[in-house]
Amino acid sequence: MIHFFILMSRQGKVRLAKWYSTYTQKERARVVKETTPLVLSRPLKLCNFVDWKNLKLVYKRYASLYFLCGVDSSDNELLVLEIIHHFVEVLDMYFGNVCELDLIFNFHKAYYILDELLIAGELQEPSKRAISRVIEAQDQLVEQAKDGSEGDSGP
Amino acid sequence: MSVSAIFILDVKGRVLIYRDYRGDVSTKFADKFMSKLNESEDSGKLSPVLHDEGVTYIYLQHSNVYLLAVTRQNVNATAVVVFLHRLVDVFKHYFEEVEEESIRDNFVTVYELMDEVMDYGYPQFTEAPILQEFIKTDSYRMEQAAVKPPMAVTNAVSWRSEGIRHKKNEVFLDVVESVNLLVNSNGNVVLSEVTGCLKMRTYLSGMPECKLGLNDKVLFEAQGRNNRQKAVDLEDIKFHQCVRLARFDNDRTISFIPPDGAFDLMTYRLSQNIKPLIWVECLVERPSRSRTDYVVKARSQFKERSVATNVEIILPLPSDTTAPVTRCSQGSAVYAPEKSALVWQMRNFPGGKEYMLRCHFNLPSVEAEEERHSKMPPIKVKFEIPYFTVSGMQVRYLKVIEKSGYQALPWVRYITTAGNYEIRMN
Amino acid sequence: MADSKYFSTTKKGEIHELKEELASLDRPKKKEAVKKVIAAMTVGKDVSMLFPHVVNCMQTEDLELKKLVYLYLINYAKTQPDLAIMAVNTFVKDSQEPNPLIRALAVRTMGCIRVDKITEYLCDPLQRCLKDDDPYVRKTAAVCVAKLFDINPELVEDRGFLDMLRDMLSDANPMVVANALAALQEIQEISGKEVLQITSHMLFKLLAALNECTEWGQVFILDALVSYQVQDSKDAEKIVERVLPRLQHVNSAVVLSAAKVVLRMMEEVRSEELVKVWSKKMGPPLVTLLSAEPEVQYVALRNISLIVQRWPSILANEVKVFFCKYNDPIYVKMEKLEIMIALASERNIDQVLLEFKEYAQEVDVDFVRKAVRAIGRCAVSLEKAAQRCISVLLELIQTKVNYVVQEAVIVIKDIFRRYPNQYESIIGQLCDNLESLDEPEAKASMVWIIGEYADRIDNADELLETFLETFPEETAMVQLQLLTATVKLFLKKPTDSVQRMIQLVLSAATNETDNPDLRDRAYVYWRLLSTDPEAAKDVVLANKPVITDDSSQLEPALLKALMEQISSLASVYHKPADTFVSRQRLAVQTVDTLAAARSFA
Amino acid sequence: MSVRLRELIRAVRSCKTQAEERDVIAKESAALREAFREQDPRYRHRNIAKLMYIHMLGYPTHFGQMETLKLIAANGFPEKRIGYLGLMLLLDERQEVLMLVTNSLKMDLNNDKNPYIVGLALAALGNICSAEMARDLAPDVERLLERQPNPYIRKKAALCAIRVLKKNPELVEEFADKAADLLHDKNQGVALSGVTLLLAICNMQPAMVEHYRQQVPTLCKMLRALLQGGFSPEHDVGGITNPFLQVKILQLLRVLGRGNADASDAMTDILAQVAANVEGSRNAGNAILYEAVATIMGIETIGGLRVMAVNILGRFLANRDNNIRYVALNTLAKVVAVDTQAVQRHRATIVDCVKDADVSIRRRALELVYSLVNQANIRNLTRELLDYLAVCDGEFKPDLTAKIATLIQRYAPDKRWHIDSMLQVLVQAGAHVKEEAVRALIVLISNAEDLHGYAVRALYGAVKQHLNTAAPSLLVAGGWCIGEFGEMLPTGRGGALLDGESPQAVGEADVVGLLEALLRLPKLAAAAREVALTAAMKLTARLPSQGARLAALVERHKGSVLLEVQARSCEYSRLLAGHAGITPQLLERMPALDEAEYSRNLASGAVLSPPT
Repeated sequence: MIHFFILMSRQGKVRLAKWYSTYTQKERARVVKETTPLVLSRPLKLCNFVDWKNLKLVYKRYASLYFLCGVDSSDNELLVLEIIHHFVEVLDMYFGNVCELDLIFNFHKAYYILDELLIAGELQEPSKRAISRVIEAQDQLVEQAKDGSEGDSGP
Repeated sequence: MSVSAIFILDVKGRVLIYRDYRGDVSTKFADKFMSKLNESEDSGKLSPVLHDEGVTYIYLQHSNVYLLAVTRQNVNATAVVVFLHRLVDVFKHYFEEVEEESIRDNFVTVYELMDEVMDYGYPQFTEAPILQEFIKTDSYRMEQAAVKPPMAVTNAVSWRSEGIRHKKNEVFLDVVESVNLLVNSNGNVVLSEVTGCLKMRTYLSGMPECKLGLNDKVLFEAQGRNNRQKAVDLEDIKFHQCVRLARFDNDRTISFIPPDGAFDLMTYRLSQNIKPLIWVECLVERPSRSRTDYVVKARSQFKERSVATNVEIILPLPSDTTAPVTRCSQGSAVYAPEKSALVWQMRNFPGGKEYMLRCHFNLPSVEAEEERHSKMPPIKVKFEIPYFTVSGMQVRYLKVIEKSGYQALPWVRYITTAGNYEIRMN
Repeated sequence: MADSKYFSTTKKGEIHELKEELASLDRPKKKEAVKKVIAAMTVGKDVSMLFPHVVNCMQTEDLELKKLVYLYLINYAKTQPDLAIMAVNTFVKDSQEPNPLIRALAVRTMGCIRVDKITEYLCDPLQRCLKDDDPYVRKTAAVCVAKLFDINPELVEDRGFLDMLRDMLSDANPMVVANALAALQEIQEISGKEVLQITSHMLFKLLAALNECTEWGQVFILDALVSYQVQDSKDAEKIVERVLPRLQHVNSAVVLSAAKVVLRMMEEVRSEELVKVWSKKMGPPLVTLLSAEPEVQYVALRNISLIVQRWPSILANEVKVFFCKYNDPIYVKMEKLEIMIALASERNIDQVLLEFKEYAQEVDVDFVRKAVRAIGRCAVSLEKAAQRCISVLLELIQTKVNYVVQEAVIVIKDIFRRYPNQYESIIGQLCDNLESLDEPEAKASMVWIIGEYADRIDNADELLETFLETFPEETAMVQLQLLTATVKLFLKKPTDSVQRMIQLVLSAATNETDNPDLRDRAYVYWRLLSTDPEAAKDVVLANKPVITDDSSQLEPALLKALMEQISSLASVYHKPADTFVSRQRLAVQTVDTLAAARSFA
Repeated sequence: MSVRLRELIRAVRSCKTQAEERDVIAKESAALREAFREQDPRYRHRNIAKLMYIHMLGYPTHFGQMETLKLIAANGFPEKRIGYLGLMLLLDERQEVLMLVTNSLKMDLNNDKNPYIVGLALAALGNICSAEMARDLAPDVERLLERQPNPYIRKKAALCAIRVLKKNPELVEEFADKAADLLHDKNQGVALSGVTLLLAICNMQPAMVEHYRQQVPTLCKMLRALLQGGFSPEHDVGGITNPFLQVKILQLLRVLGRGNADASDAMTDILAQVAANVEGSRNAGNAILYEAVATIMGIETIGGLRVMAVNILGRFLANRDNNIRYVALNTLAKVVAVDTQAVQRHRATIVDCVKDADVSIRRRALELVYSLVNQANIRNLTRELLDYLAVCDGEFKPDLTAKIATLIQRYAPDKRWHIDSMLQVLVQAGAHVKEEAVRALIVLISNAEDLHGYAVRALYGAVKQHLNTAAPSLLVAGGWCIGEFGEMLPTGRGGALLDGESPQAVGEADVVGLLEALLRLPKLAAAAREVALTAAMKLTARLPSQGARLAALVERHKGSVLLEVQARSCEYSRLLAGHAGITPQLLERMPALDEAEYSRNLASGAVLSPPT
């Protein structure tokens, strides 16, 4: 199972962090602080796995962004890489040529997508298109509600 | 004996610039430094000097960069720490802000400077104005850099170059005294201390010889002029390197050839007990779990003809304070969430007055995670009282003698400010 | 997976472009290219493949460009020793340039390139530069001798560079003197040979240079003066007279090094009067160090902690300046606390206690713990204040903050041992807090208290039994105390149930543990109890001498050694230098001679 | 007055330092608290978004928790969407406030108009619910799993059930059959969630494995369909259909096949198909192969299938891609218990990997080397590992040191070698040696009567040589031996030198001198000081000529602030002064620990009778 999913920039700034196991605020900060340098300092050619405490970090770099999962040490590391890539492809479909700035200013959207991808730290949907469809449908619902009412409801 | 390398790192510990003076500590130690730093922080053993596997790390943080010196030897630690601070001063002189961006933008100059300020790990020369005569930043590259190192680099007078000319020869002298005060929560003064600084700005031509006279008690006693004039007993004096220390030690004469421009000529300290200039009391009441009331009294305890200006009384509040409401009899009070405090400002606070402030605020119903109930920080006070020194320090004369014989009159100002002025809360 | 398309912004062919630009005839363009190379080097990219191209830019009038190329050379010469040889000619030529900046730059840089062939070529230019007319070049050359010594010590001695360095101690220029001195000191340290012996003649010159040279030079000279063997106390007086004014210097390093010399000389003079005068002069400058930057304060505080151990009178009246400010960094606070304990006296203890109590309510857990411990240590060292310290500790126990209670128990155990039969009335209050003890040291302390006062605590056996339940899982520290406490209980109250307890403990501590030390202790008790129970009483229940708080005191020999190294890392760590220095001799790259010959051809 | 989210993000991004950022956030947080107090619903939406951003940066947001609950309780989908997101980010199961949302969740789970609202509630429940909430809402989840026609909701309910069951394992039975039904779902998302749920149930309650064995044919059928499924663009990953589901099925098969020959038999064919046909040129294919190997090695398979798996591993090990090498090593580490041969075959490669540039690979390889060691190769491998210990990164040292110590203990060919090697470890990495290892060494020495002289000489030499830099572990081991066997140290006593041992000139006074020097060390660890004191005491009986000096050494600590040190010093001094007659017999050679009996005692916790 995936215990946490962190997306960060090469400078170590967190762009998204999702916790599927219970961590206190302090522990979360600690996890980020400890894992970030481990991953960021690894040269490109090394493998994408790092042992960390009783978990395993599986990470992948896409240009300026690092996607990082803390998984059970018995999990299939290669499959976790595949899940990360799955997420990236959905992001790319949604934003159209996704870039870091998209994620910075629309971090909540990235979370919505992630919630269609994972629940309880497990993958729920193997089809990218299925995810895109439901995200779009939900965006539509929000748009409709906005049109229907006056107030400022967009964040 | 000496430093192996100097690193400039960003906040995450990545190397921005690295100058290797000895070759026995490689860049990978920057990573080790960072993990050692984190480890020490977690175990509560953080200090500016760390040791790990044979390597000592001496560092300081400035803005968003770390300056780090590494060594494998038994170096003079004070010299290294002071050197790092000097390096910051040099960079400041060159780039104004010392931060990741300015270091990156000026990396060529930074390298050049690092080559000059230290050789084989020995501090060499850290006088920024003189360095600037032969190491220029990009914007000044157009001017032809000096072909020779300025005389000052190796001279006894290493802080001033020859041939300086000013149309108008002037000296400004500010006597700035700051009051450090610590008052306990029971209202007792625990510590009161004055530190003074003579700040000079000199615009003088040539190689002027200056002599400064103060109402120094030791000097007066030596001259047998007891009681004729109010004298000050200076507990410890530190001089800018331009002052001839041996001469001072000999006959208490303060003589020097000043640098050009602004510098601190001397600092001094007195620890005699002084009545707190501004007294603050804060009464705290909690009528309900989520509501708190403050009643604050501030009183000025100096002579009525003096006036404190720019007074700021900083009253700590819990970090999750919601919507404080205040009323005060003088000045204005604003909630400053970034300081977790209420800042009560008064432009003028004449001597012998008392003012009041009342404040009430709420706390959220959900308590912060891991919030431990600990004491509030102390109340801090800031103020300035112009034309006044607590110690009674006076400049009796400042003589300027230059071989061209010009006249230069000094302009002297006095001011007292609050230094570290803490009043503990109950 | 074609990942590059996501979030991508990379460019290619950078290196090739750089090569072309480096070869450009257009000077600004060339310079820009070298800058780009250095920039790449700075961010950690490997640009060593550009070595020949960069070195080709070396022969230039442009000082800035030259500096950049030199910088590149220092960085990559060790990976490309064969190619570094290409630079030798330019080095030698530059060392004869009319511009002293370039001469110095050449000799400074050559010393940093650890390639054997280059070293050989370095000697002649170095010899010239040591005699250069320009002091800037000479001071640079002086340091270069130390560099060369690290690469090839024989060469330095063969070429007479050591003598030249020694001669430089009489140089007219103070900066040259200071650098020569620093170089000689370093050579002395690494070679272990006595290459620098300060004679009284030399001493005079150094003292003269002290007034003239830069602040850093002053530090070198003062540090060297410490090793000077004074002839008599007149000698010492003379030195102190010249050094005392340095205490007024704005640079904290100068102040501490000066203090070191004065403190050293205080050991040499016999006149108590003089020691008193000097002590008085030293106090204020040391106090003023606390107005410096926090990092300087930290180093100063570590040193002051040594100084107050050796010369308590210097700062005896200054405890207030060591009170913690709210915003002091934690490392400064911790050190201040240590000095407050050292300076606490019956005269100032009330104020000091109020401070400790204040600190014991702050946020930082480690600081709070240390503050509680400080109260206990003061109680132990100041008899008249013990009662007051205990009241404060009891107040703090009332807060029920877990770690405060544990620390309090630990120090109260020490207070009992310091003042037997005086404060035991508070045992009851301690026993109310047993549940909150979960740290070994606190547990061990409580167990000791139960054992030691078994006859005064009605239910001592029950209390001990609760602790014994977890015997196998406890740390050695707690096990040892449980063992002794049970023996004491047995000797004092040999009831049936206690008899069973002692059997249990002795057996557990011999057969159910592999801790040899615990087993030793248990066997000795066991044998003692079975051989001569009366002797056992005499041995185990005997009154013990009162303790002395020596936890912050250093061994006199170590203290003496550290006092001579004030301001150094040793005095910051409070450890002898050989426990942390790790000098590494670096490899000197050898050049493939054939390749070298080719490049010269 | 209230800035937009975008503006806040910009403001934060333009901060140069942490301090600046903190100020911006503090001001914004204060403004948000003010806004929440005013109860204006207009900006609630935006405010929660800002709150989430602030939370992501690591600042406290507890003051806004009630506000998210209000959004969830609102009627509109937009409010709920952001409200649930806020709930999941800002709260976790420990907060009491979370309980307040139970009612809203229940209503939303039962919303039959908007499936997305049900989805939001399921996600929230599945990601952060507490045990209590899970119990309250389990019936609703169960109902969705069973009767919900919409696959979008069914798959979410299945995964949500994992968390519900983890928090309340006693509910497993109720979910068991409904979970199995999911395997027959046509929707691959539902099937994936179903297999995942089954796996989770099996892991939580091993008893359920038996119950689910009947699903093996179904699972094999699913896997076959995926393998032969032809092109299915919806679930294609680089030419492979739904690798996610394939891997999960393989995992479940492993659990079901483990220790059961029939079930294993039933899956042999399909496993062979996977091993033979899945293409390993891309990550997705390798992920499947990797899982298949683990399954083949984890169940009751016949030789032929295992050969296929071992071959795949061989291919993996030879791969240039570090990820693949990593998983190969990882698999070997799991396999080594069942098939040492398969691992021994790759020994050279594995030992090479210990020096790989990549710490992850090094660590895996080390695990393996560890399991490869036997009596035959212990000398070589220990030497290699010790060499490596000298140069490896600090973070690696504790782990490596512990491993070496264990290996030495387990496979030492003889006792002298054991002592020598442990001593080397103590000297080289004493700071990382655990207390247990030191104790075990002493037990070994005290049981090896013929080596007492040798051991004490070796330790004496090491302590003397490394006195200033020695770690407490070396000082404790050395101090103890010097005390117990010190009479054998003076030159000429303690038996003949062993082969290759260099003689040292030691007199009785030197032995005491070393103890004195040891006790003078600044900041000496308390444990080492205590052992040294007992050593000094023992030596009064063993080196009687040094009695006075030793007594003085013991006496010196009578005022020590260290509890145990003072106790020892006082007791020992009293013994020497007042009971010199009985003292030697108290200090006789300590009975060596009978290791067999000791482990029996540990196991039984029995209490023995006193010794004679």
